[in-house]
Amino acid sequence: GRIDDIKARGALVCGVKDSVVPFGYVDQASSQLVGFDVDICRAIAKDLGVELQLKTVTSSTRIPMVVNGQVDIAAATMTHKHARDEVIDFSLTYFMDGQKLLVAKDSGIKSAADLAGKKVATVKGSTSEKNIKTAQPKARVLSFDEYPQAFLALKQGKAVAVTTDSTILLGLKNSAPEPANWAIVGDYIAAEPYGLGIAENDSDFRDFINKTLNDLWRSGEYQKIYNKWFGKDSNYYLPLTWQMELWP
Amino acid sequence: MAMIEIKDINKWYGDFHVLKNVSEKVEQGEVLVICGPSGSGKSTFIRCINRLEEIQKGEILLEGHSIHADDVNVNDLRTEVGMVFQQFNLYPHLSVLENVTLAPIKVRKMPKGQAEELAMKLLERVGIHDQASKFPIELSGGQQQRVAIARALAMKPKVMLFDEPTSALDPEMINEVLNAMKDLAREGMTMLCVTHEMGFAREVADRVIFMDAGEIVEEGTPEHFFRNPQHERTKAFLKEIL
Amino acid sequence: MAMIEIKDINKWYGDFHVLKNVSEKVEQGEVLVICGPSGSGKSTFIRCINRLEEIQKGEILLEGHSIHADDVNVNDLRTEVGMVFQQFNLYPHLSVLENVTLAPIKVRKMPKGQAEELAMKLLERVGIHDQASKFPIELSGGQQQRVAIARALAMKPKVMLFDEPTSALDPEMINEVLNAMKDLAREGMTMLCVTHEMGFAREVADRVIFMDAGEIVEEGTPEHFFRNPQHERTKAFLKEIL
Amino acid sequence: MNYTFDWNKVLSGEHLDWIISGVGVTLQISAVSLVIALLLGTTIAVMRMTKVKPLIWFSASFTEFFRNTPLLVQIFFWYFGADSLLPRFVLDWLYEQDFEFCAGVIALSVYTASFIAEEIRAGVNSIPKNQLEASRACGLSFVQAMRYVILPQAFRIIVPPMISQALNLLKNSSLCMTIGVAELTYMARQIESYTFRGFEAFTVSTLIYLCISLIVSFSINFYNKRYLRAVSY
Amino acid sequence: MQWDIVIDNFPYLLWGAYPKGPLGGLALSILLSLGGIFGAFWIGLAAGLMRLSKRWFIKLPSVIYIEIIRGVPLLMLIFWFYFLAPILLGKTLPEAESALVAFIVFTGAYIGEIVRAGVIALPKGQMEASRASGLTHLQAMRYVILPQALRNMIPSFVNQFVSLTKDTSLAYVIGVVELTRAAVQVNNRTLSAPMEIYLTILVMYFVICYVLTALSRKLEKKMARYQARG
Ligand SMILES: Nc1ncnc2c1ncn2[C@@H]1O[C@H](COP(=O)(O)OP(=O)(O)OP(=O)(O)O)[C@@H](O)[C@H]1O
Ligand SMILES: Nc1ncnc2c1ncn2[C@@H]1O[C@H](COP(=O)(O)OP(=O)(O)OP(=O)(O)O)[C@@H](O)[C@H]1O
Ligand SMILES: [Mg+2]
Ligand SMILES: [Mg+2]
Repeated sequence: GRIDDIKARGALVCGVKDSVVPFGYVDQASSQLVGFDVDICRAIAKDLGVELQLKTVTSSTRIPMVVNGQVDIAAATMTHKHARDEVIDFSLTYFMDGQKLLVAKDSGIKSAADLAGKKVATVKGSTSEKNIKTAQPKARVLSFDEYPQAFLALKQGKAVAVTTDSTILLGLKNSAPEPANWAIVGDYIAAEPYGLGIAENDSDFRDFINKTLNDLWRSGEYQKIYNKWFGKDSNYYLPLTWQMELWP
Repeated sequence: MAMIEIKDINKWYGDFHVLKNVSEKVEQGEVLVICGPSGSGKSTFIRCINRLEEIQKGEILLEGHSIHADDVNVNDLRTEVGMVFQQFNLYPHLSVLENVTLAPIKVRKMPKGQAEELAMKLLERVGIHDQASKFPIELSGGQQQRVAIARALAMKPKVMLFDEPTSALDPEMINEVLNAMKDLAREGMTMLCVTHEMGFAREVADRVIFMDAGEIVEEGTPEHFFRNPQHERTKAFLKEIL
Repeated sequence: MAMIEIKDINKWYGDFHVLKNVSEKVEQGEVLVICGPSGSGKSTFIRCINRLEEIQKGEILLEGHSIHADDVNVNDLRTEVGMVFQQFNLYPHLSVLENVTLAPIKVRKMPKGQAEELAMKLLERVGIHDQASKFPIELSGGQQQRVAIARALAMKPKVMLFDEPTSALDPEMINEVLNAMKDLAREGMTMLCVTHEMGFAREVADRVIFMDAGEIVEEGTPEHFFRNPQHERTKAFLKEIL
Repeated sequence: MNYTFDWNKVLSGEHLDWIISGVGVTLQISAVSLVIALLLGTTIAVMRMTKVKPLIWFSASFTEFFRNTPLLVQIFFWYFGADSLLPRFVLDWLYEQDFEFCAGVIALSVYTASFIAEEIRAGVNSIPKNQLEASRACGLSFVQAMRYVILPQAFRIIVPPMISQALNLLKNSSLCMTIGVAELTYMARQIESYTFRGFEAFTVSTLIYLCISLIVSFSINFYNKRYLRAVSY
Repeated sequence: MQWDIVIDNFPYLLWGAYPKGPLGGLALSILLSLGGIFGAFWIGLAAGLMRLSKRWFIKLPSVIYIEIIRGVPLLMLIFWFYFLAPILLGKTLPEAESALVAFIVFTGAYIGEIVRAGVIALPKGQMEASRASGLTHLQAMRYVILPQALRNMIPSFVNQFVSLTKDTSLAYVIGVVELTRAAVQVNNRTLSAPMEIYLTILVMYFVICYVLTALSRKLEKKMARYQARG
């Protein structure tokens, strides 16, 4: 199985994003990939007793890369969807989020209902792209390769809103020079439980990952990582309001 | 009054002195053959006469009028002086007939029908009226050169310049072009002709001049020139060529 | 036994019949000049002899052996039959010496030193051993053509073919090439030579043949050929060319 | 290979519609860009052939810069970078329109124009100088010689390279997917991310590009054989 | 204008995270294009010569290869090699290598055409003269035709190298951190100076490509002197 492959090669190859603050991005000071997803991967690698090797993925490359085995795990803000279950397997939900809108504070947009006839930016191959089309069929959806590009389009006035998971929106908002000018609005358009993506038909590997996640949660290690990125002192404060599914 | 009078002309390419104090007079109806080794300035010399090259010193008169005067339109001048090149230079995208009629229609504003009639007459004169609708590429070299002659004649020039009109031709085709030129000479056209065809020179030239290194070295009637050349360089040249 | 015997050969380009029942015998040491109007098949004829062109009917024998036999290696055949082209076709990326030694080294597997010695001897024979280290582009046309002759001789061929070797040359250079060819003829080389240089033909040819439209129209000694041509077409041609 | 093909997913229903609309957008953006590139390229080429120093300098820098930088970066530059170059009200107006499409058209046409300008210049330069001399010697003026002798010949020489430029343009239009223009490649990726049927989606779109290209290049060959006959020296 | 962002990140644009992480940025772009042109040369040489063959079973594969590749956008090819080749090969390639393979295969087709055109452009007399002196077809190719043809092709090769250098930017789509992606990453992190960042890398690409283009023009002029005529 995959675990043997990983041990043989001495490294766990994880696909993470390189421009989604704070899940995975390039730290300016060190030029290294860092983020919440990166730390989760590091914990799994540690459990396996191997090195961690990171690869950059985007929303549209992460599934093919898992299928083709270019990465062992995709930890890339990926929502667990049934359609995706057809081609890859998912771990337990390791992060819970929901889709919202990021708009300019004074835009007057409160929810998806206000988006009729307007342009909304998001990224290719994401669940947000599909969800917004369902929630507001009259909106024009602009899809980019990366979230920051979508946010840039919003900033430049090419779109009136960016829609995706609220944590990502939070990351975008707080990376702006004046975060106060932007607001995250609306109800959850959809729930977004994140799972780690792995290749199909390898239950040993999946069990191992799930067990690692459980252990992380139980030992309090998970909360530490969570607080590092989303705690009160971080730039992206988001209270931990959900429970990981734990096995007895 | 001479048809063409060339007074002490000088030309430089950068530092290189191509024409050195060249003077010459050509009367109406005269045929002048110019010969000389490669690079001696023959082409440059005749190209000055229709101002394809500009001179830096001296003067050229056409029927007594300076061709460098301010009021001379160079395009008008060139309609008076026809020119035939070594490489034919037909327009490959136009038919033979169109090659001949282009200038009369566009420059002389001749009606198309009339221009074509004239062209057919000229093509007949050089013996290729049956090729009028072909394209240049479909003709032999000799035929192409005859079209080029007809094209130059279509502007009814007073003088014709020929720059080695036969040297790009296969031996069998040289005569057909020379014959067309001989006819022209006999009809009284004023002609300046750079050529090494000594048979042609003997038969129709009134005078032959020999150029070397930008100067006219020797000049005379064909008999004098071939029988009794005076100058060493001329003798050496004639020995090579005959 | 004749050096070359050509028996009733025929060649077509598609529908076009280029060579029509051409037969000819060339003895060891004989010099044969071939002339005729453009397109008459002269080049095609001699190119068949080293199989640069294939024939469709008939047979060519070299020293009594068919060159079309199954056991003939065309590369070996070509080492027996040297060829000189109108356009020289020297290898521009190789020096004069390398041009001459390439085939001996690669085909005959001659050691480099020996090949160079041979090459220098041949270059001396054609009068240009002092140019051995130059590149073709640095030579005049006449010098280039003499290199081409030396290159062909380097394979020690039994027969040499020349296809208008002087027609791409300026008049001043023709003689130096013709002299090299005359030397070769006097030394007893069997030669087939397409040329319009009648002076050469008079001086060294044993026989002249005249081709037209793919046929040998007339054939004879140079005296017979120039004094007393029988055929109308030959007469017309000679009138054009002399 | 443990992959089962499912062409139906790609070649029916909504996904087929996507492919068709993708082909439409590809052809549309290519056609619009081609027209602009031809006009712009000709203008630049003419500027470069004049004797006016500033015009020559401008057109030379234009062609050199845009030929020697990647189209993808140019696309990003026009789409994301134009923001700080243009005044706000122009931008607002532009953004109201289909700005992705516009930015794609600008990038594609400027890039292609720089190549077209060079082709035109090369075409005119390839006409032997003595054609101009011969026509001037007959008394035609410079403009007449250009109009009746040089340009008609240059045009025939230029047409085949123009067609390859048009083909390059068509292929290059795929880069516009990066800024969200819903052309063929974009649609193929969208189908992939919805159905995970990448193999089928990419095969279909590859074949579509290939068909268009092959049809056009066969026409070039045909043109070459048929019309270039009369131009030869 | 926020040129300080460009200045702060300039080392990252030049060589990525190296030496603390993998090599990237401009250095990787250059490596990709060097590797690409090297590989493409051999493939192109083979394809070009095969296409000149008179035997259909040699000629046909190369015709198919060249025509298909030249009819498809490079972007498609990159996707094919990255996502789809593993399905066919059952084996995966890292992204930089897979992009490199796509570049080699893509550029090889264009070089094949250059080689073919270069050989055809030599005067027919060169082949005839060498065959007439007894060289075999292969020897004539090896010692007479190719040395001349390849030398005449150098300017075209350099032009192809310039195209390839520009095309390496497409490796961006599969996450290779070459110059374009490095710039996108910097832009995504800061989001306040897109014009400055993209202009900077435009200039960086320009400098490299322009120097090469100028070189190729010079070579072309120099070469014109040594070509066989007639
Ligand atoms: N545009 C030019 N720039 C510089 N030098 C030139 C130019 N045109 C011609 N020359 C030089 O001027 C000299 C005379 O040239 P010209 O063409 O008049 O000679 P020619 O007697 O006609 O020779 P040929 O018999 O070879 O045609 C030559 O040495 C030539 O190299
Ligand atoms: N490869 C070919 N395909 C078709 N026709 C050809 C080919 N090569 C030559 N021909 C034709 O065959 C005829 C004879 O050609 P060849 O070159 O032998 O003539 P030639 O007597 O050498 O003429 P020239 O004096 O012009 O060299 C010509 O009409 C020519 O057009
Ligand atoms: Mg001259
Ligand atoms: Mg011949």
